Amino acid sequence: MTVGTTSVLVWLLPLAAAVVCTRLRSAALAHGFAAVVLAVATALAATMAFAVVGGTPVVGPHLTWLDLGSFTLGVGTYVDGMAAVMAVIVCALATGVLVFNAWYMHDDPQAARFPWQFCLFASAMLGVVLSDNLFLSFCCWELVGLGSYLLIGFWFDKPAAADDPAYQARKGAAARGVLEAQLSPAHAQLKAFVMNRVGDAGFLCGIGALLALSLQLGARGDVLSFANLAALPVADLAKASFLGCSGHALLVLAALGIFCGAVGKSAQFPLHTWLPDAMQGPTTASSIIHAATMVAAGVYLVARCYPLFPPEALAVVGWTGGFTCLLAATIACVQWDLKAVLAYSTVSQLGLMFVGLGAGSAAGGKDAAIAHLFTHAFSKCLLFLCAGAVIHACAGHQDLARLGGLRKRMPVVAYVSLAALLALLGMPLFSGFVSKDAILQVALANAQAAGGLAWGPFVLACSGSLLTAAYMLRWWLRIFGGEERDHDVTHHAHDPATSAKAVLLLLAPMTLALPRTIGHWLPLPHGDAHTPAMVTALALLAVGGGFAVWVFGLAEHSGRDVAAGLAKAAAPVHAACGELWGIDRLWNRLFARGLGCGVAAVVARCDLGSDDRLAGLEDPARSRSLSPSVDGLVDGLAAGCAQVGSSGASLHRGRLGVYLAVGVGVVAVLLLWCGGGF
Amino acid sequence: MGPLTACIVAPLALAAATSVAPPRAARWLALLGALLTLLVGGMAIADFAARPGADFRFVDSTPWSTAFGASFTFGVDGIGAAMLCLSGLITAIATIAAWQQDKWPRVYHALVLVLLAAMNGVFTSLDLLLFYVSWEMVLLPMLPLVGVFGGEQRRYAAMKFFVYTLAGSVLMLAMLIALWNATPREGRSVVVPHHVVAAHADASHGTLHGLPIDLGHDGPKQVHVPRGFDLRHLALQAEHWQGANFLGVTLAAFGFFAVLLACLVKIPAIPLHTWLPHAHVQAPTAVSVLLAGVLLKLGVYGLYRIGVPLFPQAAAAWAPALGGLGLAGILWGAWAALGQRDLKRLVAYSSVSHMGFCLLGLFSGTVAGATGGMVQAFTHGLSSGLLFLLVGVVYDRAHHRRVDGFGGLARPMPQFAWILLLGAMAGAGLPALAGFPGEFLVLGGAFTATGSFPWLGALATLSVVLSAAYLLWTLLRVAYGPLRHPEQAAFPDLDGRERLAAWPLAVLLVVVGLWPGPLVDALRPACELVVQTLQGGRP
Amino acid sequence: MIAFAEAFPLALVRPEAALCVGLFAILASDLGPGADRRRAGPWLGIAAALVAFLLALDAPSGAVGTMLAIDGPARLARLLILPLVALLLLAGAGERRHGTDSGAWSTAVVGVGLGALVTAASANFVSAWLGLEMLALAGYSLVAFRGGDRRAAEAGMKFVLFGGVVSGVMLFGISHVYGATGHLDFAGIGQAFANGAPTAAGVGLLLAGVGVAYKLTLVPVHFYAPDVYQGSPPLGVAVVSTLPKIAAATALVRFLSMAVPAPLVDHATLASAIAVLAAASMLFASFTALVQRDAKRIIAFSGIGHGAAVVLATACLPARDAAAAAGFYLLTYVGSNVGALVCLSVLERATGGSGLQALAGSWRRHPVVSGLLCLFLLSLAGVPPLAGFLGKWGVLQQAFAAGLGSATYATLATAALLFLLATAVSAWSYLLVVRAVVFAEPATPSAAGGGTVPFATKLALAIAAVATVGLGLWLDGLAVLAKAM
Amino acid sequence: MPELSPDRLDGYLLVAGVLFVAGVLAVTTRRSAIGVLIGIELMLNAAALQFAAYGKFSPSATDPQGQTAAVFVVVVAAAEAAVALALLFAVYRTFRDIDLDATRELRS
Repeated sequence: MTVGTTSVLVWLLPLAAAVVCTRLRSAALAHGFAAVVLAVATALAATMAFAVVGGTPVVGPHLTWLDLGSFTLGVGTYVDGMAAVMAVIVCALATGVLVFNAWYMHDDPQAARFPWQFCLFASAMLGVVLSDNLFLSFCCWELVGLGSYLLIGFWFDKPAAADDPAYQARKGAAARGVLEAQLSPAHAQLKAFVMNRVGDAGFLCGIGALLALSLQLGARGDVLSFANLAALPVADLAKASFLGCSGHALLVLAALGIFCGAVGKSAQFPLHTWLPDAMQGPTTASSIIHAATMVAAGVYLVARCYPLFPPEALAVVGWTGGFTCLLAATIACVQWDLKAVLAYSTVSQLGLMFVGLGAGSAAGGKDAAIAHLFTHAFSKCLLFLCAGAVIHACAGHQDLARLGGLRKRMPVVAYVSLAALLALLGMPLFSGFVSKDAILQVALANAQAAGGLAWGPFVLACSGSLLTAAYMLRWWLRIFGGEERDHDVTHHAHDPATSAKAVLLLLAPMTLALPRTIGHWLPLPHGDAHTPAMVTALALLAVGGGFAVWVFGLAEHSGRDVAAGLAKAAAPVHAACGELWGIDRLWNRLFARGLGCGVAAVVARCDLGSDDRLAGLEDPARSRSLSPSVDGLVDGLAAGCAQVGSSGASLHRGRLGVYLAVGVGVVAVLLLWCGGGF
Repeated sequence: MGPLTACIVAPLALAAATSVAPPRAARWLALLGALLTLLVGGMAIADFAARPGADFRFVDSTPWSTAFGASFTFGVDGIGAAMLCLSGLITAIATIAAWQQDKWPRVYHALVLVLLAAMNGVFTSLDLLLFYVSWEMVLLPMLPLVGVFGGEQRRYAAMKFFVYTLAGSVLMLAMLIALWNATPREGRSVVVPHHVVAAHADASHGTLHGLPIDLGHDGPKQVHVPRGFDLRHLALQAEHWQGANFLGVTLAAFGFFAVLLACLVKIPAIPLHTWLPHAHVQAPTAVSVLLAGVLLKLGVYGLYRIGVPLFPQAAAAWAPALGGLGLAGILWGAWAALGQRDLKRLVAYSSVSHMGFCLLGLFSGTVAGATGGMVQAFTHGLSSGLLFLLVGVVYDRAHHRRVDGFGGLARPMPQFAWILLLGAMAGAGLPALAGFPGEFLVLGGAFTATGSFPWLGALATLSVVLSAAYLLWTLLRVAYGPLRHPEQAAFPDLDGRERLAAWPLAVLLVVVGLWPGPLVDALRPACELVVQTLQGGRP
Repeated sequence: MIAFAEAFPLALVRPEAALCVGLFAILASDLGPGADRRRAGPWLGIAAALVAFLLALDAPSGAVGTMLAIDGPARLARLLILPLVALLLLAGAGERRHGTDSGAWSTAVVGVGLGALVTAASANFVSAWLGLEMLALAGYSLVAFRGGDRRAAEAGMKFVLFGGVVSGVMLFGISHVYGATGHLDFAGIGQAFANGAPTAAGVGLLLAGVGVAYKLTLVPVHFYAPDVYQGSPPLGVAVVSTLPKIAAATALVRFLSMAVPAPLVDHATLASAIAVLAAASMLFASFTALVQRDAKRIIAFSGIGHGAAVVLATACLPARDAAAAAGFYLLTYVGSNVGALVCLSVLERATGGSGLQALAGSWRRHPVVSGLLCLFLLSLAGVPPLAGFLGKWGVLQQAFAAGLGSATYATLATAALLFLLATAVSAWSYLLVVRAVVFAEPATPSAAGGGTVPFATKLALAIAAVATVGLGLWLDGLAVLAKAM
Repeated sequence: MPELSPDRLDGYLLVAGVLFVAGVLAVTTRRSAIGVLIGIELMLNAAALQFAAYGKFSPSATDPQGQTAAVFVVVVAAAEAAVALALLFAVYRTFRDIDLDATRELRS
């Protein structure tokens, strides 16, 4: 079987599994079937990876989907090392998560629905990964959105947090900054989809720019294929124009458009607020969303389109990533919801990847970012699975203030999650060390090379990394370290069932930077900045980690609440972080209520008028008030006609004398007028 | 009698037959008429997909008036085939949706059949007078379908719909007559543009649109066009309309304005759209399905078939403004939909928004845009038809349509919720569903067009945000979350009839979304010709 | 006798004679005792009208002195008038309640028909005026036919007084024309104009035109129509709103084609003036109809608009086929208008009035008749493919052909555009009736069942309906009429 | 002021004109239906007079068209007056009034 065929199979097998699973009523059967198919896909992806990694990329089959004469839109696959490895990761993690989910949802009556939505999601992501053109990427990109929509809304009938007594009882002390009235799976899925769509609008403009650019430069056929885009005659750029930009600026515009899509999918500021809400879905769904699909898509897409990104666009990418990295990290530091910490951690790590991407290809930014994407995928997937296990074990409690000491009750989960966490922090010997180091290295190299503002992303990334070490250790220590805090919450806890444990244990080694593991499969950047970057990374880890161990481990062990003291000392900052810097509220007010509902209400009112008017349309007794609206104007026109008619009718009041007088009078006037003419 | 003539005659004959049929049998007659249309339309579209071409096929002519040169000439190109197919399909669905019509079933189904005949007449006639007659004839059955069978404010809605659309199209009558008057009695010789020769000339018979033409030489090809109303012949004389005078303006400018006005009202484009929410809200479910599914397409079709081919210069001159109007409709409609609290009105405004794409696409003057506009017209018929059906489903159960009067229906009515999700996603333009190809092609067309169109396209991308917002927010409020009205726990899920109406549309949404190739292949050559004509009109 | 036959070529006026015979037969049958015999009246009239129609089918052309001209328009008018008389009689034949099946009613209807025939064939102001008076006198009695009915009496009084005044004005004008030209016959007047005639003749013509305008209900001498129609029985309205229009229009066509006052006023100005008057009437009628609350008043304003449309067609004279367009317009108008009024007659009997409130929900009583009424009204509104559309088509076609051809006639094209505007506006007023009749619910829910519809009425409705639907696609009808002239 | 004499047309026309104007004034100002009827008769008679006068003085008229027309006018005026009076009587019977301002049930 050729690599091309394999790639198609890898992409479509999960889709087929999704279709089949919709017809399966039994949850166990569906999970089993889907897991087997995904495992097969993993194996196929692995063969593919062995074939292409280190070798030449393979162009798979390509079909023309639509032929528009001057250009075509196609469907096809393209497998290079990045795609193959990503496909393996997606399939492998998906298999693992699905097996884990079989246990996780063993008592959920809706569980049979999970596998097909999950497979659809995975398949869509594989489409993004393996696509050979930007159009197909966009399509699958959107389907990824659909998958996330379905999975986040898995428990679509759960009430909003504000109306949910169970949530209110469990939420703990510090669930602040969250809009509880809109915190439910149903709201979260909507928010995720619509915010992604904001990015997609930009993405479409980016595609449009590239389309216009290609056609104006004389390209024909499947102009949106990556091969064609890479081969655009950049020298002729000045001939093309789009949205008033031409030449280089046009390329920047196109790149920024694509990046806009990535900002949405990868939850970068300012479109990051959907991701924490997406925690409303099943934890297993979060696990795959945060690891290998959805959020990874953004980073992957930018990497895929990397040749198109000029330095100006990369600077925006880097700065956005750096800012998001720090912003999310500050928020993660003070979250009390165990999943929220992980969510903001993801946002922060994604920011880090964008910092890497922003460093530019000269510094090896793409390789660094992709490496971190891969390593992060495993660690974050494991962390979420562990979080799921904890939540499951503690009857839905996820308040860091009430958990504690669980390492004794659920050792497997505790140590697997510790491994994943250390990988995330970039501890030497763990995979994250390699990738995070690479990112800091390229950022530093870029900063050194470009100077000035290019230092920004590096500094921000360093600050974010510093905080990462602190808040992730805080997370682990609060859950697994120390002593039991709330007996009611934790006394039932135990490790999950064998199958789930097996998943955790099988995935855990992937977080290590051992020979032949994923961290060594990638072409990592090498350069002069390697050593300073490594030193910086280790220093950051030591300071951040040390701080956390001191505050949440040692100090707490000795009964001192250093954390509270610090919080009081830095009260304004602490409060702002706790309130998510007010961004959720502001966006809600500005976009959902203002630009969305507010403008909509005005438009609707301007269009049809007030409710009162609408209620009285057919009631002659109710005066059709001339409500200033488009429809009111139409009725006003009609009323004006009727007014003209009324004045005409006022001559017809039944008086014969008037009739005769008017008639004779008009005839007389005509007579005089015409008589003059004769 | 050819198949296309049968598509007009058969529904009329069946409508007459309802008067002698038993009341319960009328619906079968309506279904029969619709399926016949669907069959012919499907056949035609398959033919065009198999052998792409911009020529008119299945041409079929019966003399009407020798004095005026009018005839009952029917024929379809890819555009007509697609629309005919849509007309049959949606009418069949609407008939199934109204299967239990218990108020005057015979009258109701007879009216639907007359409506079907009129719609088919618009989509297939190649004679401008016949086109106009069919165009106006659509109003006749619609008046009672809304006014008699509709809801609370049906009288207001029906009258407004009727007079608004009638007023919109009166000028078209003047245009028709002026065109006829501007042709010499003995006809005239015209030079045929090359792309028209390429698309339409019949080399084996040496004819073009039924007129003898000498294809033997390399020079400019000439035909002698008789006086009459044959659309194809009128289009050949576009230069002359540009030269003729109509009360101080060129005949082309007046003619285009007349067609434009009629079509903009029908489409409907803002600010001429306000009849639509009333008509939709008051019409019975099945009529709403027909209205959104087919009737709105009449306007789009009119621009493709009459407006641009007959008056390319005027169309080209107006194109940027009309593209802007399309954009304005897209955004205004989307925002208005977001602000609605009545489900039907919401879907109605979504139609306003979606139909804006057709305008934007056509006037972008690109093949992708024009094809996309037509694809959008077709697929919007499917998705909005489905959404109206589903609104009807909840209305039948709850007897109201307030968005805030529902909540959590996915629990008692899972199948309803899934199909609603499908319809909403299709409406939101999700790839792999039917709403996507049209929107993408229109945007692609706008992006690659000249002038201000890329800006219009860029702004139109906002609709992907807004459409997701208003459709999925509606879904959230209706289907998701906890059950907000306990009595709705007992709502039954879709019954057999409702499934029969909804599933074909749902399946088609997926099929067309995944595989729009045949549709696009059938549409593209015809749209390409329209675009060439439009571009030929540019100074 | 022979001398009389020479002077008066009976062969030319056989249809008129046949109708005359019918008139006398009705009168004679009415003399006999017994109620049943009286019912023979309508059928005698129908028979006479049909015989006359058969005679008119292949009638020769010619002239009866300077008085009557049996030319194309006249023969066409016969073909319209005679079946119409039969249809009107048929519609009344089944209806006992208001005595429309009586000999008296039939006499009056046939009398109107006869007057219409005379007017339509008149080539002389005296015969034209006599024909119009004949129409009028019979018409007065039809309008006030419901004895003891306040409204009918008021309608009759307004009709007769208004008609009298118009008659006076017209005669005064005719006398001036006569004085100025020395002729009363159109040909002679035309000759005199060609030789140059004093201004007084123009003034006289204008005054004489008032009489024609009155019959065509042109603004500003339309005032009687709404009140008269509202008060009279619908079948009476059916008579006085159709036959006089045909007659007056035909006379107008003949006059304009025989005697254009060329030196006084050039043709373009005359045509423009007529077109302006017509457009003013249409607009006035369409707007004023919007606020009417009585179906018959709406029919009246509709009639004003339609009469104006016919006048607009005559403004296009002597263009080819303009007269045929006017004729076809009248044909379609007459079919739909009579149909609508017969429906209203049935509904009025069931509901007790023609006010929109009284008519509300009458579909519950007479669903089919209500539906047909809507059909007729939509035809009057000119919606294709119903008959009214083609009528409009012909007139517009003439007006645009004349108006777009040369700049001096541009007013005609503008008037045609205004005609379209008026059409759109007037659609609403027709819908007011439609709304009341088929959209609304009855004021009193119990009122169901409106009694049976007599067979003769059903037959009349069927004929009108067939004409309304069937004529709508008969595009060649215009050419056929043009040829028939 | 033209010289009035039986041999001159002007005098007849003047009388006819005065009669006509009087008639017009009567029909437009009288509130009583009878008054209007009288006005109509005045107008008709003005016309008849004018016909006869023109008939007599018209130089070209060899046949007595004008006079004939005048006779017709008289006859028809009588017929019309008869019908009008009958209708006025009908109105009086139902309304007990023939004031035109009172008899206006028919109106917009």
